[in-house]
Amino acid sequence: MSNRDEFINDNLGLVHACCKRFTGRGIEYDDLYGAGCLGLVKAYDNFDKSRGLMFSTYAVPVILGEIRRLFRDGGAVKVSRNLKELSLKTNRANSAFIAEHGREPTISELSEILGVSPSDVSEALCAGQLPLSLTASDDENENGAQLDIPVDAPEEKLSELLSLKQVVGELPPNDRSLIVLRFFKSHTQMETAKELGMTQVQVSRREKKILLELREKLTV
Amino acid sequence: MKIINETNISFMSKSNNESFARSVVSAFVLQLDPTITELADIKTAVSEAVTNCIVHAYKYEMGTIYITVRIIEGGKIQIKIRDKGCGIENIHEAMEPLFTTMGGERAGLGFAVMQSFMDKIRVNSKVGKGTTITMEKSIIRRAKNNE
Amino acid sequence: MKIINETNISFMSKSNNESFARSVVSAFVLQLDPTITELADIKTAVSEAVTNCIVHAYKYEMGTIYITVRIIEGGKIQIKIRDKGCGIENIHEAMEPLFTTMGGERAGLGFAVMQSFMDKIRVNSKVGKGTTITMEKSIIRRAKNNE
Amino acid sequence: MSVKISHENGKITAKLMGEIDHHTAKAMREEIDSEAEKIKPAVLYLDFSEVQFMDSSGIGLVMGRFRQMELLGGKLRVINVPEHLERIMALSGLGALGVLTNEGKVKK
Ligand SMILES: Nc1ncnc2c1ncn2[C@@H]1O[C@H](COP(=O)(O)OP(=O)(O)OP(=O)(O)O)[C@@H](O)[C@H]1O
Ligand SMILES: Nc1ncnc2c1ncn2[C@@H]1O[C@H](COP(=O)(O)OP(=O)(O)OP(=O)(O)O)[C@@H](O)[C@H]1O
Ligand SMILES: [Mg+2]
Ligand SMILES: [Mg+2]
Repeated sequence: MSNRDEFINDNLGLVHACCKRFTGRGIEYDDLYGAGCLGLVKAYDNFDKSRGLMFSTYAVPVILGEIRRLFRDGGAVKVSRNLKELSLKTNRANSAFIAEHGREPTISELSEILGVSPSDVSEALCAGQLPLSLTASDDENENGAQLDIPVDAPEEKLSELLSLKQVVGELPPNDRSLIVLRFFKSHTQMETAKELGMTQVQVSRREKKILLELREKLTV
Repeated sequence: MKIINETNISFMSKSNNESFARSVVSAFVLQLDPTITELADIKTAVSEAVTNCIVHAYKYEMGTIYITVRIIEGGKIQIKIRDKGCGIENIHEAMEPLFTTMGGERAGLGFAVMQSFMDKIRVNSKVGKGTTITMEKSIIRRAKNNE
Repeated sequence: MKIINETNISFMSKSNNESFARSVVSAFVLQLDPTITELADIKTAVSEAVTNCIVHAYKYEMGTIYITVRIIEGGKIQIKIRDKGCGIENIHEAMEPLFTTMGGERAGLGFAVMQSFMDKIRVNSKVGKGTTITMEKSIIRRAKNNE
Repeated sequence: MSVKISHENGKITAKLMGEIDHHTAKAMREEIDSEAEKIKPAVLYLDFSEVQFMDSSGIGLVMGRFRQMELLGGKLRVINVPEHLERIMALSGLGALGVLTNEGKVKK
């Protein structure tokens, strides 16, 4: 490593410190960091020791300037980024609310807590949600890929897995009964609950979980 | 059954419209002020139905997918998802969990998920004509917050 | 003019559907990865056109509002907003900034906003038949970000 | 809640929240007007700092309050217009009415 690289490396902490001030404002950390590093390099290259200034005193404003430029350069912030950040915040606010009130907040309650409109909350949730549908997962994080490139499915492994007995058989006994009762014997959630000594709500929750897990197993 | 509000949407059977379909339905359902979980359930069910239109109904061609969302008096949501694709030969069989005509790629859980995540689901289909899935879910009305 | 993607939406002329209309259009436009500013411009223009349908076209009745959104090759968005309401007698006059037939709470700036926030706007209207607003905007394609 | 109203020394501040369109403007208008009629303030401040979106209905709201305050013999001031609303505010020509101020300008 050259002197320059080494020096810059040693001072990356300055960049992190500067970036922290700008998180949660629509630009992702990586990009803040990228701009900050650019600022650090500029600061190094233009630093004039003879003026008797500490490097950090000189560098911080340069780094901050580079980061601020990201915000100034056009509302060039992508909606997709903003939504992803908002979706993280929304999920955090949701958990915090549940912890405090013992129930889930409604979207309008979340919107008040977060200070954004209900439609923004919903858009953020859509942008941040990991889609459960198989094909959807291909395009969600990309900005609208036009072509759906089929995932090269490991056919043999899948067809093995797909043997119904095996997959359902792998479930813990209770889950297995639940699935068999609900879907192979077409019992209602109420009936299933009675037979398994659970409440209908428990059956409903459990069933969703199992279905999602099964799906994951089947689509590895 | 009084309809309070209704929207109709149609779009091309491209897979990048799956997320669009979820967004539209959530945006409309917002007026009932659901929780994240209720919204996620509905989105998941919509996603399954729309994916089925894309990968099964219009397997070999580009087609149009039609969605109607209705808000029914009392806080019920009705969602119809319709295609003019190949149709389903045996609906009962298709709805069996793990049944799929696309082994190797698909799990055969789409209908099971729709059933489990929504209160009600009805399937109408005619081979060569297309399929309509009608799903319903009630949103729990909470003490109206002070708006 | 190659159409890459298209959606059609219709909904009732209720005022709480204004925000729904904005959400739908933005959900569709999202596939072009717009900036916050670009999207806000589009939402504002859509809001103006939809509000006009509700407060002017269907002033005395409940009607249906139709929106078509198209993504055109090259990153252009075309939005058509149509009503079957009363129509506009004098389009030139209606488009003048500050012209309004509903003094009081309305500013008469709807068309001015649409013109200023979109690249292009065309108005078609027939008294007693309805009005169609067609607007276009190009989304600037930036160097693909490293996502 | 779409508007938060507070008053002090015969001045009302109405903090508008969320999105202002034709649908939401109605409730905002009613709340502000009933308070203004009760108090007859010397100044009504419309605080836009928490507004995420507005279309021309927001301008109508301001112009309507401007007239209302003239009737009540008070003044109207629009404060804290965030950057993302500057363009539409500029389009409105509200600047010419002298109601737009730079008081407590915030960046969004
Ligand atoms: N809209 C449709 N048009 C034609 N056939 C359909 C349609 N929807 C479902 N089917 C048929 O029903 C079968 C079962 O559908 P289901 O959604 O349960 O499973 P899948 O789509 O095969 O797999 P998964 O949904 O788990 O990815 C499909 O394999 C297909 O043959
Ligand atoms: N879809 C429509 N159907 C019938 N008349 C319309 C329609 N859109 C606009 N108009 C007429 O054109 C006039 C100008 O419309 P514009 O949107 O510019 O102003 P406005 O709606 O009156 O006020 P603002 O939009 O500022 O609230 C309206 O007052 C109305 O008479
Ligand atoms: Mg499926
Ligand atoms: Mg108007």
